[in-house]
Order: sequence, then C-alpha cells, then structure tokens
Amino acid sequence: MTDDEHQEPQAERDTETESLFEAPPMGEQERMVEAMLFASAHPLTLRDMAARMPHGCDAAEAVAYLRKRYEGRGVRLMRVGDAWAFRTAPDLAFLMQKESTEVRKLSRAAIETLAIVAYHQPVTRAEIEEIRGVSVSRGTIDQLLELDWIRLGRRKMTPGRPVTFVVTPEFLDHFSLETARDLPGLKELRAAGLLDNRLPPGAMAAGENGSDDEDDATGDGQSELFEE
Amino acid sequence: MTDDEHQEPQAERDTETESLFEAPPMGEQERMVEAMLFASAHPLTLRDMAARMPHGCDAAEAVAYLRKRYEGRGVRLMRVGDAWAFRTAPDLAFLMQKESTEVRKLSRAAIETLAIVAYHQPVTRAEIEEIRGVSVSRGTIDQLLELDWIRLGRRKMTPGRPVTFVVTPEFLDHFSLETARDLPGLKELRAAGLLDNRLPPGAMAAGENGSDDEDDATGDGQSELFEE
Amino acid sequence: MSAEEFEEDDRPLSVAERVAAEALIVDVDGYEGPLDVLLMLSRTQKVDLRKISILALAKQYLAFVEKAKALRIELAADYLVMAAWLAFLKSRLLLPPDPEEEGPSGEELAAHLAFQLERLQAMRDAAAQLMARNRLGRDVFARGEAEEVARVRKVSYSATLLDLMHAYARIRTKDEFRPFVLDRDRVYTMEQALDRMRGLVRFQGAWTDLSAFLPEGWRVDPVMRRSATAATFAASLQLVKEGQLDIRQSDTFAPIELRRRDDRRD
Repeated sequence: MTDDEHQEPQAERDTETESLFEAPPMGEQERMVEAMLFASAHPLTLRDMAARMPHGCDAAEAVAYLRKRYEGRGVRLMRVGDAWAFRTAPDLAFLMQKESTEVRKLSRAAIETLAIVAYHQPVTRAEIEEIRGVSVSRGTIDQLLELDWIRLGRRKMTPGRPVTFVVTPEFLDHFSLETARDLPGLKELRAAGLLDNRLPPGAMAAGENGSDDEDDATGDGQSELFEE
Repeated sequence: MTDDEHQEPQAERDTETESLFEAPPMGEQERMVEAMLFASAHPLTLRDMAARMPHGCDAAEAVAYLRKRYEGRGVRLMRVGDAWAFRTAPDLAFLMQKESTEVRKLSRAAIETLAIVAYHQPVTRAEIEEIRGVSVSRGTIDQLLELDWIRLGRRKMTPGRPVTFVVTPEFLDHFSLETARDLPGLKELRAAGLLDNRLPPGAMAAGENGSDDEDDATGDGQSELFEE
Repeated sequence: MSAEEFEEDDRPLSVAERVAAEALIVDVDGYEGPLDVLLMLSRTQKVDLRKISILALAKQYLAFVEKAKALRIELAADYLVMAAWLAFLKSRLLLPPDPEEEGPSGEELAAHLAFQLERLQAMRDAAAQLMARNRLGRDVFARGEAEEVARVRKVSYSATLLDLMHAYARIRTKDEFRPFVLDRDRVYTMEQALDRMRGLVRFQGAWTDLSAFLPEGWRVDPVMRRSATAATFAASLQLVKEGQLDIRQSDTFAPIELRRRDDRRD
C-alpha cells in the first residue's frame, strides 16, 4: 500500500467523480474507523467498516493512517488476516494480570497438531498422523475446533475426498500473526523441503500422484486463504 | 495487586533508595494507562491504575496527558464517577448501530380496531370497544397512531367530549384507497360471503347500524355522523 | 504395570533394575508412538538429524524393544510393527544391494525415515516457537469493554385490504360464524368458492396470496383447509377463464397469487 504518497486522494476523487456525494474528509474517516475498531473486541474487516461508513469513504486508507497514528502507543492497530483490531502493546503485558484470561493449557498432541495444521494447511487427518507417526484422537481435533483455531477446509481431490483442516483468523489473532505467511520459520522450513508431503519410497503410484497434486494445492491454498 | 512479579519496582523497593530509580518517563506512563484503560472491562480509578504501575508513577498526570491526546479523536477518555474509561465520540454513535427492517403482520386486535376506525370514523374509543365487545388496549391505539394509519379527529359533542379517531392519508395510501368511502360496504361484504347471513338476534341492531354506516360510507356525510 | 507385579516375579530384581524398569514404563506411556521413540533415540547420536545413522538408530530401537520385552512391558502393536520394519531395513542396509530385488533400496527407505524424523522435529520446534509468541489474553489484550454494534430493528407492519375486510366482517358477525360453518359438511364446494370469490375479487387490486381468500372457519382444520384451498383454486381458475382474474405462481410450490384483472392496467 502506498498511501503515504498522496495526501488527499479522497478529496481529489470526490471532486472529479462523486461531486454529489462528498465523502467526509480523511481526518473524519480516520476518526470513524478509530471509533469502530476501538469499540470492538473482535477484528473488523474493511468491508464491515465500509458498510457502516457514509458513502464514498475509503476504509482502507483511513485504517492505514490510523495504524500510523498508533505506532508506538500503548495500544496498536494490528492486522489479523483480512481484518483489523486494536490490541495492547505486548511490552505492557505486565500491567494486565487483572485482565488475563486463563490461557488454556494444551496437550502436547494438541500443540503439535495445531502447528502441523498451520504449517501444512490445508492438511488431512491422515497427513497429520503421517507426520506425527501416531493416530490423532478425535478429542484433539475437537479441542482445536472448539477453540476456533482450526476449521474445516475444502475436501481434497484424492480418493475418499477427505476433509482438510486450515487455521482460522482467530488463530492468527491469538498468536499475533498478520497472515499465515508470518508463521515463524515458514520460509526456512519450506526451503528445507520439510513442508513437503513426501510419501515413503515405493508407495502406490496413484497415491503419489494424488499427493503431488496436493502439494501444489498446499502452496496455493495457503496464500489464497490469507491473501490481501 | 501484588507487584512482586515486576522486576523494576521490586528492585526499587528492595534497595529502599527509591530516589535512585527514576519512574518511567511520562510518555511511557501515558502508554501504560492507555493500555490498561483499553483492556479493562470496567472504568478504572486512578488508584486501580497506580496500583498496577511501577513505583513512582503519577497516574493522574498520565491520565491528564492521555485525555488531551484523545481530544477530538474517534474515542475519548471520559470520567465515569471517580473512574476513567474510553468511550466512542458521541457524534459517531451512528456507526455503532446497524439497522434492519422486519415486516410483521398486524395483530388481530390492531387490524380489527383499524377496521372499525375506517368504517365508523370518526369514532371514540368507547365506541370501538362497544363494537369489538372487548376493551381496546392503549398499546393497540398507540401502535396504529405510530404507524400513522389513524389520527385524532375532532372531539365529540357528547358529555365528556371524548376524542375521536379517523384514518389518515397514509392509511388510504397503504391500502390503495382513494377515499375511505371506497371501502366495500356491508352489502358488498355480505355478497362476498364475508358476512354470515344468519346474524344472531343480538347482533341485529349492530347489523342495522352497520347498514347505516354503509349508507354513510357511500354518501359523503361520514364525518358528520357524530357531529351533533 | 505396577511395582507390585514386579515383586511377584520369581526372579528378584535389584533396586537399580526396578528403577530402570519403572522409568521405562513411564517413558513408554509418555511416548507418542514409535516415531517419537526413534526421535528420542536419535538424540543420543548427538549429530545433525540429516547426518544421522539410520542403521545405528535401527539397532537402538530394536534394543529398546528387546528391553521392553525382557521387562515384560506390553508394547502396543505399532511399536512391534516398527521393530519388524526396522529389522528388515537393517538387513537391507547391511547386505549388498540385490539387482534382482524389486522395490526401493535400503538407502531410499533410510533416507525417508530420516526425513520423517527431521520433519517431526521441525514441527515440534515450530510448535514451541508458536506457543512462545505474544498470545492474546496473556501478552496482548483485546478491548475489555467492547461496545457491540446495536441492532436497531425497525418493524414495519403490513396488512392488506382483504385483512381489513376480514377483520371487519369478523366483528360484524362475531363468533356466530364458526358454529355455522361447523354445522356443515367438511367439504367446501367449488360453487361456494366461486360465489365468494366473485364478491371478493373486485377489491383485489394487488397481488394477494390465494390463502388469504379462504373463508373464515376453514383455515385451521387441515382437512377443511385442504378442501377450501382446492375449491378456491378451482374457482380462481374459473374466474381467470372468465377474464376477471389474473393468477400467477413464481415457482413450483411457490404461493399462488391472485389479482383482479384490470383492463386499465397494462
């Protein structure tokens, strides 16, 4: 986004085309997104905001200005997938014991399963089991679904059309990630081939084909899910 | 609140030479109250805040600076009793609501009351009750008034000078009638099979009145009916 | 398996043996499958996972299984399957490759196992990094006193002229209408419907659902309602034929709507 280059693009556009409906000045629009985002506990998408703003407003630009304004403050404007939310600055966590909610202790199986879904999404249960080397209990998946950290993705185009799992915007929000591409070490893991779904040598040719297709889909699927 | 988990204040207190350790700069203190006020589920008093802040901080001053910073913004720092809280600016309240319209059928009491007003106008509440055989609730009349389908007519020249109700142009508009006289008369209702021919003996008088009404409705003296 | 069971054993165990045995029980419970055990064993080699000796690892694992058996620890089937597979892999790795033999070579199988171990370790590291991030509700906080968006529900009431007429007729006839209907047979004839419709149709300028034309008293009882609906529908068709009525239905099973045919209207 190159919002910084033009100062008053909204005003320009208005005088050119929408002279009948003059949008409020950008300063006002910034106040509007500030109020909406400040008031909400949940991230709001640009669409959510635009739907509530007067005609002709540019929520994206207002958010860009607002984000700049809050840089270095006690609360920050964070991007969460395709939505935005105010969150307290992490360095001030020590002030917040009172607000701390019980961050649930997850089992090792749940933590590993979550990481596998995040790094390998969209991923089937069989693939999770293949990576962990043990079967995944129903309860583990259920717990992650209940936390709203994973959800069902598209079915895979392999025999049996198994369901896949992907991570949710709530997952991103919880771990302060802007997109799934910001997962720590993602690039390195991919470069090392450790996110490949390599099947053991001598596995069925058909299986191999299926997995090859899916490898492509994995790369695309991930970026597509959290594309700007 | 125990400060024991914070390293800084602990160190200060232990050495008991507080003057050696300076409180964080006011900018930092401002960030702290900003984050606390943002994350808190309730307004916070200065004492609440001071208790959580490192030793030597001046919550009152930090709040004063913070309040200034938010002047004219989309959210404002407001005093609530002896505590403080962020609130969205009142002029942006319109962003905090979403409108939806729901179409509902009028209740039986309301439609009957409306029908009586339409056929017998101008009509008093007592007359409506007499015709319906039950009392008319305040809510029913209010609803019809709110819908702009009936309005108050002239007072009747009878003892107590009760108010009367008449239908409005909005009523005519909604029911696609040019005038109230376009309403089908009793004869037509009967012809249409809406009225049972076999009126009970007790209803005869009312039926007769009804015929009168009908005559009036087809004539033009409807409003004069209760004039004298 | 508990300590008591060991004591019942005919061979007396030394304290050290018992401690070792109990440690193994606990550990086996703690392992998440054979791959987890292999990963743990691989750490004893103290080399990069990519340079690990799979042959040595296979030997270690087989020793682990033997020890478990000696201690009469019941291993789950998949531990034994892995042991059998590693024994096979070991033989492949030790023997010179047989050109006649089909399938993947020992080196290929070993490389895949090394990859699996490396991948599992990578996911564990990633999980640890993930859990160490700033977390919502622990390090980073959301709005405490959220102002939810208020839903302003505007209710708009609707009523049709027919509703109004029904209501008025209902008042004028009061409750006498119902017993009158109930006296009749529960069949509503088309002639009755036609009589009724001829009267009603004149007032019907706007599209109105067929069900609005059903006579009072014929609307609740399903049998009577069905009869009245059929008769009213048949009567409507007759009126359409006579050119007094327009009829429409937007889709299969969608409501049937009626309107007075108006020559002044296009």
